[in-house]
Amino acid sequence: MTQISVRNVWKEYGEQVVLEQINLEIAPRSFVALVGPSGCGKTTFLRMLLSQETPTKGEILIDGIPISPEPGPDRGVVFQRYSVFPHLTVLGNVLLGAELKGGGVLGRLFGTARRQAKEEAVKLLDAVGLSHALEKYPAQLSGGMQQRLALAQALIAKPKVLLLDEPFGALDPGIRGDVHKLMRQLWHEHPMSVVMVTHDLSEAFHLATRVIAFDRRRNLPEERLRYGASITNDIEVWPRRVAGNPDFGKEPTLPRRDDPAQADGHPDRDDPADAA
Amino acid sequence: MTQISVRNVWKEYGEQVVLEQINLEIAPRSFVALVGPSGCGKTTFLRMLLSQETPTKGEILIDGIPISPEPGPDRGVVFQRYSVFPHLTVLGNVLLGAELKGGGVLGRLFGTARRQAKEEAVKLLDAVGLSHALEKYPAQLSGGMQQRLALAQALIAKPKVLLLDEPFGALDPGIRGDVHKLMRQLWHEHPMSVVMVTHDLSEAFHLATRVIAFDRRRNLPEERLRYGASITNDIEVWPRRVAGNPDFGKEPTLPRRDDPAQADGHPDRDDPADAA
Amino acid sequence: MRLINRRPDRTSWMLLAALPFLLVLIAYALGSAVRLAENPSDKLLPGLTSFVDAIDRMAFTPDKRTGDILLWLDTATSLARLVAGIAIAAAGGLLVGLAAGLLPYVRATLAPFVTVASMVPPLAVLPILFIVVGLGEASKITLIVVGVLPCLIRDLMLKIDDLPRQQLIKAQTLGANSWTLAIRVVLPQILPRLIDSIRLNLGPAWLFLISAEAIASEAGLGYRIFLVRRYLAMDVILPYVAWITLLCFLMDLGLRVLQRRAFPWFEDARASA
Amino acid sequence: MRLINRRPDRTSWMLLAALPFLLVLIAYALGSAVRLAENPSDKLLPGLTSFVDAIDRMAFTPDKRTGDILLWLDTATSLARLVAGIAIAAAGGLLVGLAAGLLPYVRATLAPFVTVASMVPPLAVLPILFIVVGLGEASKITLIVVGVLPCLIRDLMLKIDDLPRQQLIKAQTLGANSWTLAIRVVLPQILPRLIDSIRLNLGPAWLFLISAEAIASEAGLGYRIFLVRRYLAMDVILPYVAWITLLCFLMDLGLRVLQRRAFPWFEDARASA
Amino acid sequence: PKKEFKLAWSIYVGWMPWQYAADQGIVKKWADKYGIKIEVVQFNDYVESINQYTAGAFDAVTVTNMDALSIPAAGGVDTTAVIVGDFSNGNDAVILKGKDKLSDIKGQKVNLVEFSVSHYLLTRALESVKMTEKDDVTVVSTSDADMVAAWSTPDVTAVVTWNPLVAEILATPGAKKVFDSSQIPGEIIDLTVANTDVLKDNPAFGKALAGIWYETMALMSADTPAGIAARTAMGKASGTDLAGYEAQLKATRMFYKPADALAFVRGPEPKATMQKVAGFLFDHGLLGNGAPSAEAIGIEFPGGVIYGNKASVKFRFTDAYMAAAADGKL
Ligand SMILES: Nc1ncnc2c1ncn2[C@@H]1O[C@H](COP(=O)(O)OP(=O)(O)OP(=O)(O)O)[C@@H](O)[C@H]1O
Ligand SMILES: Nc1ncnc2c1ncn2[C@@H]1O[C@H](COP(=O)(O)OP(=O)(O)OP(=O)(O)O)[C@@H](O)[C@H]1O
Ligand SMILES: [Mg+2]
Ligand SMILES: [Mg+2]
Repeated sequence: MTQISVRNVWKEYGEQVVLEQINLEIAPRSFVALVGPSGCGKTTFLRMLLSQETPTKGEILIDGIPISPEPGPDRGVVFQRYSVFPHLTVLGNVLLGAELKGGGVLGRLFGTARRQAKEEAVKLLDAVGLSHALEKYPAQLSGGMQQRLALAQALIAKPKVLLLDEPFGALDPGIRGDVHKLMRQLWHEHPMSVVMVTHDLSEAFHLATRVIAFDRRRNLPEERLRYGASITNDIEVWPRRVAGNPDFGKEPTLPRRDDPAQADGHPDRDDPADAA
Repeated sequence: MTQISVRNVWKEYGEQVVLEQINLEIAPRSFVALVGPSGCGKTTFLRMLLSQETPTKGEILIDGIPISPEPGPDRGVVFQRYSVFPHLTVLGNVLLGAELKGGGVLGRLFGTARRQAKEEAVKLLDAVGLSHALEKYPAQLSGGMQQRLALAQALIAKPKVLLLDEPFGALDPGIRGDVHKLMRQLWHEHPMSVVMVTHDLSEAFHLATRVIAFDRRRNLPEERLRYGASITNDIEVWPRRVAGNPDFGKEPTLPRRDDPAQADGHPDRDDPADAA
Repeated sequence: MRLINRRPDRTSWMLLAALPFLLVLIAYALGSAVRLAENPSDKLLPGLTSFVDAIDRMAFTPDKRTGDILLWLDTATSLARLVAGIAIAAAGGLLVGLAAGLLPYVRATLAPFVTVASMVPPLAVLPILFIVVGLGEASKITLIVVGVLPCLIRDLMLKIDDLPRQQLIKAQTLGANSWTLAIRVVLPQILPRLIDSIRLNLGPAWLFLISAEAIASEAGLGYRIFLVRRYLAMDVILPYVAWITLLCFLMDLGLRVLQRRAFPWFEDARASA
Repeated sequence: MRLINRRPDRTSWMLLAALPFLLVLIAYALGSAVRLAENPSDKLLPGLTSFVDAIDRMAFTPDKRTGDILLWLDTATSLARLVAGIAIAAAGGLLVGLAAGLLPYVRATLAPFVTVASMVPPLAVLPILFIVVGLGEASKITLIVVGVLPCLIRDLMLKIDDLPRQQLIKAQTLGANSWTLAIRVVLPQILPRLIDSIRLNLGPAWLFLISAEAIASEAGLGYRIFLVRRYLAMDVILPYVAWITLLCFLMDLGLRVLQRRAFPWFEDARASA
Repeated sequence: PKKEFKLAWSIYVGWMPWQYAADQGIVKKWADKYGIKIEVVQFNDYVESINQYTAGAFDAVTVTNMDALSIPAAGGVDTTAVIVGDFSNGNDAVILKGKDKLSDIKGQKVNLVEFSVSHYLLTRALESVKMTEKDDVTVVSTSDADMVAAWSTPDVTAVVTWNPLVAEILATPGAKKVFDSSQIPGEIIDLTVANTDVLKDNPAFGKALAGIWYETMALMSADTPAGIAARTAMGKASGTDLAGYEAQLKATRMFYKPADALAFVRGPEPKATMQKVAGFLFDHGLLGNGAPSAEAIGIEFPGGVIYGNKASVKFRFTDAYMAAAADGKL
């Protein structure tokens, strides 16, 4: 059930030590938020989980097996930008996952297989609130809609691990609230672990089961190259959130100061399609 | 002392009514925040104040005189992006205002005039916390630093009105906090009125003396084209903030949920220059 | 108001746009009148009637010897060569560009060679070309291909580099292998950009075609221009030049329309990038 | 691992990069050997010794008649023409492009004309060109200018359009008038982009130069190639072609270095845009 | 009056002396003598040199008799042949691949520079074996610069061209010369022509040209080291060497002495030739649009004989300057 083990991982770029001695066990069905100052190596760490980079030392295992040396469908990803394909419609973007998996040399499905995949895609798009925009292209969507699409697209491949690199950083605070709600719901519904990088502590505590902070322990200018960041905080969120148990993970009780101005009456306020 | 009067202004694009019947008196030294749902015409309104667009009906006066039909040095501006010049260093960007004003045909200053302008520019850059990066180019700065630079650049021209269009929307929440503080301080120190568009209600209340909300009063799909947005709320912020009286406008007492994770110990955490 | 903020209205716009064309026409008319006054059978800047004559002769009267209407024959011949050349170059450029843009091994092998090849002046190695492909249609088409292909490959390689790396990663996490990634993710995004590259290379393609036709040919727009140059028949050359310009313009327009129609997503995506 | 993720190491990379050049050399050597076996005085694909001879003759032995070393004379002549042509085109392109890109009135006047002009094949109107500017150096330089200038103007106009509108507004709020905005804000940002445009137009510029030299000239790389082409002296032509390719490559490299040195801010700014 | 004159010349065996004369200061010497300036400009492209002359950019040009009629004369530029330099005596040839009879040309594609003297030579050759261009061959226009390369390709089996290309082609295996200009002697004449009006106003220009020419002729025809040096230089400038250049000279009937040229131009050949040439040009539509007949353009010969339209004489052979040279009256 997708245990991720990070064992004594170091990452260096030439002279510069970016991460040092990272040891981490991520339990199945966790939702880990990764926070830390800019440049401390959060993205680098996520890239290693994705096999976009290899650790200089140490190893990363999923369920006890070293991860494959290249990205694969076991690990899904949503980046801050550029996660969806501009040449495919909303539906096409989500279908792509199914087509690449089952579509053979052409990477396309036909007939029944396609119909089935389409049904599934539409269901997912419905879940992320995009069922009314199936035939639109990403450039016609707002930023929030694009990130929701990217989520649906990643989920159709049924990854064991979903990696998110500041997925909501570019969104307006109001819209961000909507997407947070959605994100929590998806995590409850899909059997996966989530690792999310964020700059926003409140987001981290709002969503995750566990918040991990990276930072450099030695930070004098002359030591910057020689010492990388490592884990400085590892906080279990309380009250505990349990995957598949949305009751415990509900809205925080305090109203958030950065909630949208006119949240009600504009269910889709970031939706340029409506305005057109 | 820069009274802005907006008299019965309408703006239409072809068929579409964007803004209707905007009437507004902005007192000298105000800090007005403009909020409202996406697409309601906030940017359009700001553009009219800037003379980048002309009202379809109505007129805009500054101190009783209709505004000039094109942008000019009486009104400064900071956009969300692209406000600074990539080919000039930090110092060059701020000097530019002085050079364009006093530099004659060449748009350059020499000798004493230049030295004086430089002194002034350095002082301003010091105020926005960029004095250590005078010779860097904007592309070498983080987003937060670029916006601070844009502020300094706008201020050197001593505008009567400073217009801001979501100037901090692209910044990370942590960095945003720093820039808010700076913004308030600048407003206190410079004799100008500020009109700022934002999506973020908390930002609006955090900074402004007056928050104005735009929205469409009639919003049925079939009415969308025929009815534009107008002012739906006009709130005086309490406790009153008074320009030049920073005591009243201090930090809010509640800690903000979206404050930076490691605010202390990282005075310039968005500063890639330090990391290099 | 500052000059940069002053805009002409629709009427002024059209008048202004027509102005330089008018000036050129007037300059020509004056020059022509002066020369014709001196020598009524001057050939360099013929008068209007000569043009009408020549156009009538080339475009509407069948040739005495062959029965062909020369302008149409030339146009059809040249266009066939041009289209064939560009089509082959585009197909080849797409194939090689895609392979070299995506596969590091192919790129290592081809990138330096293509860079060098794109700088060889193709006209200078014509003799070798003749030996390899003969003197017939093939040689003209090949010259276009040789001249345009390396530029297309280079262009496409750069354009594949410009695709956000994240897309390639994302596609792999969705289960793409190298091949499906190429055909489902990269190819469809590169096609509209290929059209841009082709548009840029239309000018050079015409140049190569005209040069090739000047060297050995029996018909074609370039052939006719160089043939009648032998008796300084500017009354034929200038309408031919205008005609080539028009064709070039129409092809460019056609490609633009094709790009908009076939890739409706592209314009928005480019604007929002 | 997927092919797209497999990268050659440094050694393989160099071997692979050398491969196509080697293949071309081998193909040439084979072809040459076969032809020379059939006809020892074959001129099309000469053997190595012929090249050495020819290079020695052209590049190291002073001409008896004039005392010049032909290759250097040709190179100096051609480069002077090319540089003059490109410099004039660049200056003109900058001037007109800047005016047309910034001032709506100028744009309305020039944009359609420049678009049409950029599609006229300049080779076809050579005779008129020669009459207008005479036959001296001016004609070769003019052909380059005529061929390259419209493209440069179009390019620069588009590139000025690509500058964020906000910058122009911002500059006006800082007190710029049309002129200071042009020289302090737009010009410095357009210069590095001009270098890109020039690099793109180097190939066509060489083509025009070679064509012009083929028609009327007494020295120059294109002249020499056309002079000896009648004798099919590939032993001279091929080294000349290689030399031109090298020059072209070096100019391209030089422009790239110039861009990096003179506009240190540009690379970063482009990457972050 | 005009003091500065321009002569355009292009690279061909019979015109190389112009370059040499310019390099050696002979041009300047004679120009100074007549108090004028003469600029000698080299063209790589023969047709362009004639076009420039026709357009008025030059006062004189080196040209063949046929092109003088079809380009400047047909373009309304009254042109006078100041110097008759030589005629082609084998320099132009019909060459077949693997066949050695002219009649084998039937049905073949023939590569040549269309509308040039090669084209004329082909017509004359075909006449000699009772064939016609229209029925028996297909002409493929091929640029002279690439003729040798074209010949090396398998699909080119017949070419008509001139030297040095002929020599190059004949040096390849399988090339057979089946007809050459020595079989129509005196029909392809290489001239230095000048604008008639310019000459009329400035006879000194014509005299200077003749003076330059015959001094150079004397120099290059001599069997002295100076003569060899001259021929070597001319060979080099035309892209070959002394041997190559002398081989080309052998196929050229040079009129080294003005008297030889006079004898030729005063004889009956020019008139007969021009009649044939005009016919050829008319057949191919090269005498200008709407020329009613081959006689649309008048051609004047020494002694005032005129062929064709007397009202529109545009091409003149004159003996005046060569006679002056022969008589030492320059
Ligand atoms: N490919 C690379 N080559 C060299 N150095 C790199 C590379 N990628 C990242 N780095 C360096 O590694 C360090 C960590 O970068 P990383 O992007 O992981 O930080 P981050 O925590 O994600 O920062 P941010 O919050 O700004 O996204 C930085 O100092 C960066 O300069
Ligand atoms: N140049 C234009 N031409 C036509 N319509 C325009 C133009 N500029 C803006 N609009 C329309 O005017 C409306 C208001 O746009 P505006 O950019 O002012 O909204 P906004 O309130 O700033 O939105 P956001 O919060 O997304 O920035 C939108 O419906 C937009 O489509
Ligand atoms: Mg990061
Ligand atoms: Mg806006």
